[in-house]
Amino acid sequence: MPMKKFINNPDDLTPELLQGYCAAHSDKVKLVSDKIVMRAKAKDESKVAILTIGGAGHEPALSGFVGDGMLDASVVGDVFAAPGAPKVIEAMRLLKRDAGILFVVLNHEGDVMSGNMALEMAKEEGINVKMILTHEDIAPGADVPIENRRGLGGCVPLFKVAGAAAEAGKSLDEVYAVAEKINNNMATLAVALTTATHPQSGDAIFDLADDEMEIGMGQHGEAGTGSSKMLTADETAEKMAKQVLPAANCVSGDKILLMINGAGATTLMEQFIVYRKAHAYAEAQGMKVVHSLVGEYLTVQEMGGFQMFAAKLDDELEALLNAPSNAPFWVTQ
Amino acid sequence: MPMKKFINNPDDLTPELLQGYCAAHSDKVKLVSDKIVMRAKAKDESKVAILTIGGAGHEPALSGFVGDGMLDASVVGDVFAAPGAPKVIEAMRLLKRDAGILFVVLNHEGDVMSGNMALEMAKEEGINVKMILTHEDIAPGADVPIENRRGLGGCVPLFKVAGAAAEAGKSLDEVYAVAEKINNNMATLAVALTTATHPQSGDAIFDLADDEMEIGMGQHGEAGTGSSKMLTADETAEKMAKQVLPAANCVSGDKILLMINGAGATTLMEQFIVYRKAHAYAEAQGMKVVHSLVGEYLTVQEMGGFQMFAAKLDDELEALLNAPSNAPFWVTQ
Amino acid sequence: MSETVNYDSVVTMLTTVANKLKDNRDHLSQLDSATGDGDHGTAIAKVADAIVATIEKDESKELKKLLKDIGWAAMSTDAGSTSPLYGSLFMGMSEAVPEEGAIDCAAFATIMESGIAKLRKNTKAEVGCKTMIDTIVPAMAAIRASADGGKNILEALTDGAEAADKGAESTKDMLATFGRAKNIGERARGHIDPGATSMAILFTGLKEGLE
Amino acid sequence: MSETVNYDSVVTMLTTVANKLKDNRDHLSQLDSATGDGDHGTAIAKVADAIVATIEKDESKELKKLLKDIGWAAMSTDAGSTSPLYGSLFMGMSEAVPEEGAIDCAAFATIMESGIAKLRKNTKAEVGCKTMIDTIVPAMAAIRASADGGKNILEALTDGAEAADKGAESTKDMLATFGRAKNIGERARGHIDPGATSMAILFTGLKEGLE
Ligand SMILES: Nc1ncnc2c1ncn2[C@@H]1O[C@H](COP(=O)(O)OP(=O)(O)O)[C@@H](O)[C@H]1O
Ligand SMILES: Nc1ncnc2c1ncn2[C@@H]1O[C@H](COP(=O)(O)OP(=O)(O)O)[C@@H](O)[C@H]1O
Ligand SMILES: [Mg+2]
Ligand SMILES: [Mg+2]
Ligand SMILES: [Mg+2]
Ligand SMILES: [Mg+2]
Repeated sequence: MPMKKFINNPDDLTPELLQGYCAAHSDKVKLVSDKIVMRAKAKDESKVAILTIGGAGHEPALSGFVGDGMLDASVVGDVFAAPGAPKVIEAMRLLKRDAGILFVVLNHEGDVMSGNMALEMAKEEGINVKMILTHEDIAPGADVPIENRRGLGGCVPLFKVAGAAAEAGKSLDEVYAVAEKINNNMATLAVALTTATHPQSGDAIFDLADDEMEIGMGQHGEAGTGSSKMLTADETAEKMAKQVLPAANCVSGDKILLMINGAGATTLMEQFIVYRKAHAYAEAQGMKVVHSLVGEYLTVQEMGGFQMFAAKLDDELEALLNAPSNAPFWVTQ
Repeated sequence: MPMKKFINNPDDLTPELLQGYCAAHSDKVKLVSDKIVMRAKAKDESKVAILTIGGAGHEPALSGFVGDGMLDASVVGDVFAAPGAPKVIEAMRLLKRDAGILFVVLNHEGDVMSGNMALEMAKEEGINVKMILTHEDIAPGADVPIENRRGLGGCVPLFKVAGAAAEAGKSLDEVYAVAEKINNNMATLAVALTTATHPQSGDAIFDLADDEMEIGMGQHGEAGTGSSKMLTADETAEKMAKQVLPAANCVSGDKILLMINGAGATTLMEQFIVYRKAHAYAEAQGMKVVHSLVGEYLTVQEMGGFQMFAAKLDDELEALLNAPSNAPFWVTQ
Repeated sequence: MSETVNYDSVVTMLTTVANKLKDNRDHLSQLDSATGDGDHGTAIAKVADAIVATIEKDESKELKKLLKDIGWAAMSTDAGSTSPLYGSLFMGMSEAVPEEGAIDCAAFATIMESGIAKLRKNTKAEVGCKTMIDTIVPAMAAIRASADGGKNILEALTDGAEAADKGAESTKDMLATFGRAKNIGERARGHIDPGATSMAILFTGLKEGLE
Repeated sequence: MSETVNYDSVVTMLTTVANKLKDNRDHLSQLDSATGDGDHGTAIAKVADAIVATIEKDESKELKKLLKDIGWAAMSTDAGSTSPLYGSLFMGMSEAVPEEGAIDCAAFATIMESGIAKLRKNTKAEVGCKTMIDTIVPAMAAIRASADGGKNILEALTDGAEAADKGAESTKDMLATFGRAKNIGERARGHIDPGATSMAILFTGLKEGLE
């Protein structure tokens, strides 16, 4: 039985994806050395570069956010797999500049290992790189050590904030500081409803009973905090918002960013229905939602589910989120 | 067994969706009289207004394209159902202006009937409206009478072109002419792989065997030209491009728009893999792809599949596609 | 007692129609699943609810206004092709309600004809296209013939309902050239058209409401 | 004949390792399905292919360069945690290959220790964390003890492979604190760790390749 996906040879998924993506957006991005997606027109070398790495299979993340005002490059691994350190150091060499490179890594062990090895090589070669790790998943609890909290969709607004600060000519330390500010005040919780097919193996990436959902599901089907009976959209939204908002340090009077990130098969209709309740809940707590993101930013193939993300903002972060950007999947005028 | 969707009462889907959408994008859109999505800040009355109508369930279409540079308003029906004429005439009254209204209707019988009745009432009330019908589906054959060809995702680039022309201060006749130009030089073909659940009834909207696909599938699960064994991404892309490009009058030397519109569950990864081949095929025919759209524009819930769309462009259409817009789901700097 | 109808008897007739339509909700959706998108029952139930709600809140007690309001409410139900078709039927009926005087069988036939004419402004479908037109046209012909032949309203509606049933049944072997069923070509054969069926229920309901 | 190893014998050992790893592809992915994301077999097969391809295209015939190239190729496979872990194992081994002279059992143990040290720079995992460390640490201890006790390389690897198997088996009852299996808490118990298993296969392969 063929897989119910539009694919060719499963081994060619990532190169074909990247070729298609860079052909569709050739005015904005180009493919370098097979697995590095870079801006078609490089940013001025006097400005800090922003680099990220991560496996394919989560489109539009991560390469969808390469572009003016956001990332300078992303290094892409195979489906759900970190890219190897050799490609990462290659990208660092391409971006090498006195202003330095902010290197954003999502906390998944493969990425962290490749990232650390590349970082070590970069240091030896005298490349000025500073690494920042995102780890905003609160599924294991908001208080567990950072190493045990995965990086989920929160990297996307972080790219935006860091990218805008770099574009504004800030120094590496300043860009790092602003990225750390949102990094320390953000939280994500995921929920899964239906599974997805791994596009290489053809296998379901997890199982879930017909009447169950799982809050805390990881990005590759890693089980979460346990499955439960399905709830309505409003119940789900409220249950998750109750955990996400305090974990992001959002309290009454705060300006916040609220994001519903569709996992794949969950419709935009459902996402907006969930958003409606989460928004109402946050406003009822006295928070002011000044920035909203609803749609597919970091997906898990055609999984049914979503990630709810919140960040506490201040004037600086709010302005950076609203600054112009021209990445294929995040355009701001 | 609950439906595997994040919903509340199935009867409330459309109002909750619209409330969530307008809350998330309150800087851009607002909800008027329950079912009319309008720009938050109205366009200058000296300019032609662009109005469309259509059922919910296809998000981000159609309301996702209300915003500066695109639509002035959309009137939303219930899931997969045309809005009634009373709401349509209400929207026309709200947009009434000497410059006139371009009224874009996708060729589906319910929409056409409501549209025609509203148009008749508008004429009686002295509202200056000109209707344009999109009908670019080539599933029944490229040569069948217009009445038998459905309007699919091609409305989206048409909104963009018409919206940009209106923004530029063109007259109603001029805006209509430019919209007709793309309307007469565009074609869409859809393919379905997996079904979707109707979010109100909970039923699958069609059946398809485990190893089959259906080219020509309609937007509400109306069967197409017949199912066939599954093909690879490249085979599917080439087979469809071979039909779509000539039907859009695209020949060697032409500048073209090429769009892969994901139906719902088909991943962006797959869409880019399909795009890669369609792009290569068009370029091999001597065409120049000057504008690409890949992603979810007009969906059918979580259906697996996509629409391939092409349009023959000239300098005027190309410039209008690139003109600034700020609709939530089509931002151009 | 069926020589004329007035506001009250039409209300009873329409209430009967609404109830019968709602009883057939699932059946109509099933028919639509075979050839269309499976929602005709939902659409028809919304129209039925609109009829009942409009009757309940009508304070005018004027038949002309009631029918117009039902038409507007039916059109507002956002229920695909059904809303404009059923909506214009009632709005067209309203237009022919005489300002004064009793409604006898001839006047009743004229009201129905006016409604059908307005409905048909929405579509170029003719008899044989596998739509509700296949029900409406023979049913109306039977009513008009009965009226011309001096029968009373109940007798005319009895003839009309019988012709309507036959008309609906006749769609079974047709290919569709209008409505969603046209998209499936030969596969439409063997299935009765849902809209033709709901219209037959309407004629039977009018009759039963008068009995 | 197992008193020393050279370029050719290491090539045979590594080829045996690669073949054994590929033979276990599906088994390793199944183990990973129970506690992780089901791709360890795929990852390991890529590493095995990298070993074979690097050996085939090596023209230097120098062991130091070969091991470094294998490490770099393994790291380039983009296969999750496996690429950096296996990649640094080989790169670390390369670093301890002596510029001159034969590799006896003590030198071989030092090479292995250097690889393991580099691998362990990637992770804070210790014995008991339900990872490949549970295989590596006892296997290395056995090899070093055998070398110190005057055994030859084959004997040392035989002891090492035996300890590796026990180490892999020991992960069965553990809770995971590193790797994806940590996300599933108690549900990880009862399943052997896939990385611990592939490492045990590596030690057995080294031994069998030398036999
Ligand atoms: N163009 C048309 N002319 C006449 N009747 C039509 C037409 N389109 C649809 N119908 C009738 O409407 C019925 C379908 O109604 P419904 O399912 O509510 O609408 P939709 O097709 O929008 O889902 C069809 O069975 C047919 O009788
Ligand atoms: N942090 C770590 N420290 C030690 N070993 C690890 C670590 N993370 C993963 N492993 C090992 O790698 C194995 C999983 O490899 P693989 O499935 O290829 O990687 P991934 O988890 O990225 O899919 C685990 O079984 C474990 O033995
Ligand atoms: Mg229908
Ligand atoms: Mg319908
Ligand atoms: Mg794994
Ligand atoms: Mg993996």
